[in-house]
Amino acid sequence: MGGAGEVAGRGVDAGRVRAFIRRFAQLVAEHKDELTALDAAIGDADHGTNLDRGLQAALERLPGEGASPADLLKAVAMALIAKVGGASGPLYGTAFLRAATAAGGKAVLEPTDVAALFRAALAGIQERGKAAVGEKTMIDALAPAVEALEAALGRGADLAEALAEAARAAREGSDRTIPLVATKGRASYLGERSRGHRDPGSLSAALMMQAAAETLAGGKAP
Amino acid sequence: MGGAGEVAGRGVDAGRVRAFIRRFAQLVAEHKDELTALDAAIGDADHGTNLDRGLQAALERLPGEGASPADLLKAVAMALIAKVGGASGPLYGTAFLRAATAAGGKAVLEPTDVAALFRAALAGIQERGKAAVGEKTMIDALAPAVEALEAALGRGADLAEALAEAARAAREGSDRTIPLVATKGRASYLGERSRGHRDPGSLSAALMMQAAAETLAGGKAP
Amino acid sequence: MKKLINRVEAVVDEATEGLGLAHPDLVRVHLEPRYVARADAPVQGKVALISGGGSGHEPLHGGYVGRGMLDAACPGEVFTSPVPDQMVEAAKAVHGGAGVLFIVKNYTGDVMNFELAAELLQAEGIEVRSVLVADDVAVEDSLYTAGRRGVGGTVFVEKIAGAAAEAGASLDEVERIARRVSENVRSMGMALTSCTVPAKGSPTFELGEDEMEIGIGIHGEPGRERMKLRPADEITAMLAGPVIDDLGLQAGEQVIAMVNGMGGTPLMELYIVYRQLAQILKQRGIAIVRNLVGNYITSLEMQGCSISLLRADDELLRLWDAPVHTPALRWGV
Amino acid sequence: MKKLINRVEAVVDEATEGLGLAHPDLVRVHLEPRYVARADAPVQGKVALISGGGSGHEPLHGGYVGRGMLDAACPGEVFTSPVPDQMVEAAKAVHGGAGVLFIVKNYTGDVMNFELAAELLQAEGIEVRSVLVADDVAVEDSLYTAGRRGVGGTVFVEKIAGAAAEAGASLDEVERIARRVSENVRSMGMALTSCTVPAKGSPTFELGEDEMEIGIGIHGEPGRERMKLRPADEITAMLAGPVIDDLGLQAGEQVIAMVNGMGGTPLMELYIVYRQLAQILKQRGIAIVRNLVGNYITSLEMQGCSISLLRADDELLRLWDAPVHTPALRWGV
Ligand SMILES: Nc1ncnc2c1ncn2[C@@H]1O[C@H](COP(=O)(O)OP(=O)(O)O)[C@@H](O)[C@H]1O
Ligand SMILES: Nc1ncnc2c1ncn2[C@@H]1O[C@H](COP(=O)(O)OP(=O)(O)O)[C@@H](O)[C@H]1O
Ligand SMILES: [Mg+2]
Ligand SMILES: [Mg+2]
Ligand SMILES: [Mg+2]
Ligand SMILES: [Mg+2]
Repeated sequence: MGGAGEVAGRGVDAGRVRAFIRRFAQLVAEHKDELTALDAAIGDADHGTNLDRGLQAALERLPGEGASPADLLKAVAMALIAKVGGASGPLYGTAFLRAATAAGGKAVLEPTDVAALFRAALAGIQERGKAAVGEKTMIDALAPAVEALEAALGRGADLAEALAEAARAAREGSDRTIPLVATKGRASYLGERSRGHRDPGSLSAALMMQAAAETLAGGKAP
Repeated sequence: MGGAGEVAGRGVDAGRVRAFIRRFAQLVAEHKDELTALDAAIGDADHGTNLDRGLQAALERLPGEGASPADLLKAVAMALIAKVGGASGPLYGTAFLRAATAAGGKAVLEPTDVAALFRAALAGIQERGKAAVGEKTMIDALAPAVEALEAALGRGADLAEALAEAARAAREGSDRTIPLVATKGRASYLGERSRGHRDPGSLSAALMMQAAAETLAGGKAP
Repeated sequence: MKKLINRVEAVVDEATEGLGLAHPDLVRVHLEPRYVARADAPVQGKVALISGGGSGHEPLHGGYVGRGMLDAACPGEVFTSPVPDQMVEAAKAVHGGAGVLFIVKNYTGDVMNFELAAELLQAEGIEVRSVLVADDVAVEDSLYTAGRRGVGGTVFVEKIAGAAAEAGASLDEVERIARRVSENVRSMGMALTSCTVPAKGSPTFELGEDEMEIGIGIHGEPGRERMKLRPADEITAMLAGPVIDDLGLQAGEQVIAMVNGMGGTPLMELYIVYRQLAQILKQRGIAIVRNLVGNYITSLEMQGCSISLLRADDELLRLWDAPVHTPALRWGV
Repeated sequence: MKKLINRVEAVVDEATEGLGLAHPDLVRVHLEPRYVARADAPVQGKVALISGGGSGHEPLHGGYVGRGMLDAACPGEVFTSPVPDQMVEAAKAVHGGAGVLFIVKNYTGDVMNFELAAELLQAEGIEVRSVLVADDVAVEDSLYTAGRRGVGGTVFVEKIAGAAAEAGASLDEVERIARRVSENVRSMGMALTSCTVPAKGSPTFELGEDEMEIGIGIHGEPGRERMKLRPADEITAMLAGPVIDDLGLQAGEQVIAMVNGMGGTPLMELYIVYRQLAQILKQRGIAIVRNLVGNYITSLEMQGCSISLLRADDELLRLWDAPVHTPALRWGV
């Protein structure tokens, strides 16, 4: 609302999408060691390194002036698929690819477009990874985030507010992975021993939603 | 002197030689970890284990009643050669073999026989290992011990006193290895870095002389 | 972190280059994207076998490229599955017109990346099949996991399918044989120590001086159970038991056995394990007809071992015995 | 101490038994006294090659018993040279009437024990010659030491003399060739970590997290110099330089190169070292015509590596290429 709401009124153009990508990359770089440490506890200690490598490559390959939101999202998808590897590479890669498709040829995305875009991204991850909510994966952060985003917009909130709620929901969803037993991905091999640790992918997904909240609606989220 | 001197007057029979061997084995067993730790510092961390394995085997194979001093010494030699390996196996093995030869068929050894026996042992080690005094080996303990033994007997000391002096000389000789740079054996590969550490073989040799002093002249050495 | 490396980011590239320099008669190395190909690829009319996975498991997979085994290997970053680009370019470089078989260890990341590569290659008209290796019996409730991990069994699949492909078998046939090996091999591993991913710089997990992990995979990940250290004979029994039971091996059957080191285990210790494994199998009336003892699929410098058993029959044995000439496995030539 | 062992005293016996169980087609194991003999020994009319030394260097020497290499190996306790009994009984079991050649690594203990064995065998009418391997250039002032240590060069001497003996060369001839290899091979090693002798139970030396030892031997003994950790390329140059210089290698010459792991080093790292070694030699105009990269002569679980170079000529290359079939080295068969 307030100032943020006004800026948001401008609509989500390529500049904001670019800011989103930059901020996501920045947040992952800042949390790289934390993400890797979480992965060391219940995985193979590479999630932060993997995602950071991919997002840095994405920044290098980002198309310049004149690129549409879809062009930007597709460039990220390609960089992630080509550079990350592991489980998160194809998953985030697919997410960005689906988001690009959802963005279509539009130069400016309306709030409902943004919601559709995140919904498509989530669906892509679910198709590729065949995981449902509660399996201690990034889905546990993303699914509630997408639902919160849709619900907020549905009840008339502006994009800034809706994305802020989505980011909060993602973070809470990530928190809820802590007591879970993993049944997908590498952490599932630990069985009961995976309990008590945050899923690293859920944290990176929460960071992605945080980046969205801070950039897509314009200025800093409330 | 005193009581010890009187007991020594009996001459060195097979019983005393047996006691000497037992005591040597016992001292090495007690100092096994210390010998190995010294060898870890400038060698390969096996001197205590090696010698202990050999002397325990010697105890098992010691011939029974009726064996002469030479028989006993030869049994030790064979056990050491067959069980120790490394540098100290052939060296101590040769020493005991030469001592056995020096003992000849005698049932009782006079003090001068004992001196000749240790002189022969030393010569055997020097021939086999081609080391001289000052190269930071067991020779640095044994050579002064044999000299002290001969000198003491030469000036009329009894065997107990002479062996006690020999044991002291061995211990001091071992002490003097500490500042030396090794030029024989494994420690020589360390060059200057071998300085400041006691040579493990010089300590086992000093233990051998201690065992001799405590047993060959009868009761406990003074 | 103590490693013989230069820059953390260059580890896999430089090691791969080293492999190429050491074995120019056997393999050719390509760096962007990264793959190791048979020196004489493409072999016209031959099914091309391609595998790959995270690095840090050497000699797997690059060490198994060559005559009678793989046509190409795609090394990912350390413990991170390779990216589709690598498999796509490798396949284009080595396929000989008779189709491509992917040998994929069953990890979510590997499966998805190979899947993407297969889709891309199919779109270009190259026929691709995939065989999953999922032999780790330490993963018990495969319903509640991403399925069993692919571990030591991979070496058997690559060797035996490689021999079939070398002999000119069709894609159908090579796939059938690879599947048969995959279905008849089981493994289980343990660790005495953890290992350090270069990019992370510290051990993935910490183990007490008197502890071990039973049921580890090959990515330095913690195992299923941590317990007090036991004598080698007991550990061998703990690993061999579940493998034998899961395979349902009966008296009178034959196996090829592998005692594999995790990278930092002295060979001496592996032979102590093999000794006990031989005794256990003998007691059960199961004959070891061939064996491997050494470092075949590792986890960097981890100390520990794994045991793999393949139920053998005449067909598999004949293919096992066929000549192989790769950097890491060689016989008959 | 974390090791896959049962009782400390049984380590060498059990590992040797394991070797025998894994390779009954190649070797036969005898335990009292302990030696590993070729399964088909004695080979009548063939010079018998016997080596031995402390255990903990596996695959050396037991892994090199077989066709085209050793007739017998005598494993001592860990890092402790074997006793004369072992060589005497091994020689009696494997000599084929054409004499025995002892291949002895130059350590005081080994030299003396083999010497005693030779004396005992000569007394029984078996002709014995000995060749010393003393290739470690880290030992600089051999005047002030027990002479250079025998390290990686041993593998070359055993392979090449083994090929000569297999081809039916006389004792004189096999001795000549073994000496020629010994004179033309040099090595140098380094350690990132120490190792633990089972009987001692704790590491032989301690190294700081940022330190390494340059100029180590193969017995977990401290090296000549301790320094701060450096990148692999610099370490490679530090090892290769003295080896090249001491051999006096000139542009245009050919070498067989070995990058050897000390037992706990990931293969990946050895290939990173090989990569740089190849570059250094190329710059100097020296051609690597054959190579070995892997664990060939180790120090238990030590992390580190050694580099060995053998000046090669047609005769040595021909013998190097001759078929060999042992548990650890196999080609041409
Ligand atoms: N099937 C799946 N569906 C959705 N997310 C998954 C799945 N498998 C794994 N993940 C996510 O991927 C993350 C791990 O990514 P990363 O460490 O980069 O890959 P890898 O597990 O291959 O090392 C996990 O924390 C989890 O959130
Ligand atoms: N040439 C030699 N002459 C005399 N003593 C020697 C010689 N070489 C080594 N030694 C002695 O042997 C001791 C080491 O014995 P040990 O550790 O059992 O054998 P190794 O050095 O083969 O491991 C040294 O401390 C030294 O006293
Ligand atoms: Mg991971
Ligand atoms: Mg020693
Ligand atoms: Mg990974
Ligand atoms: Mg020793």
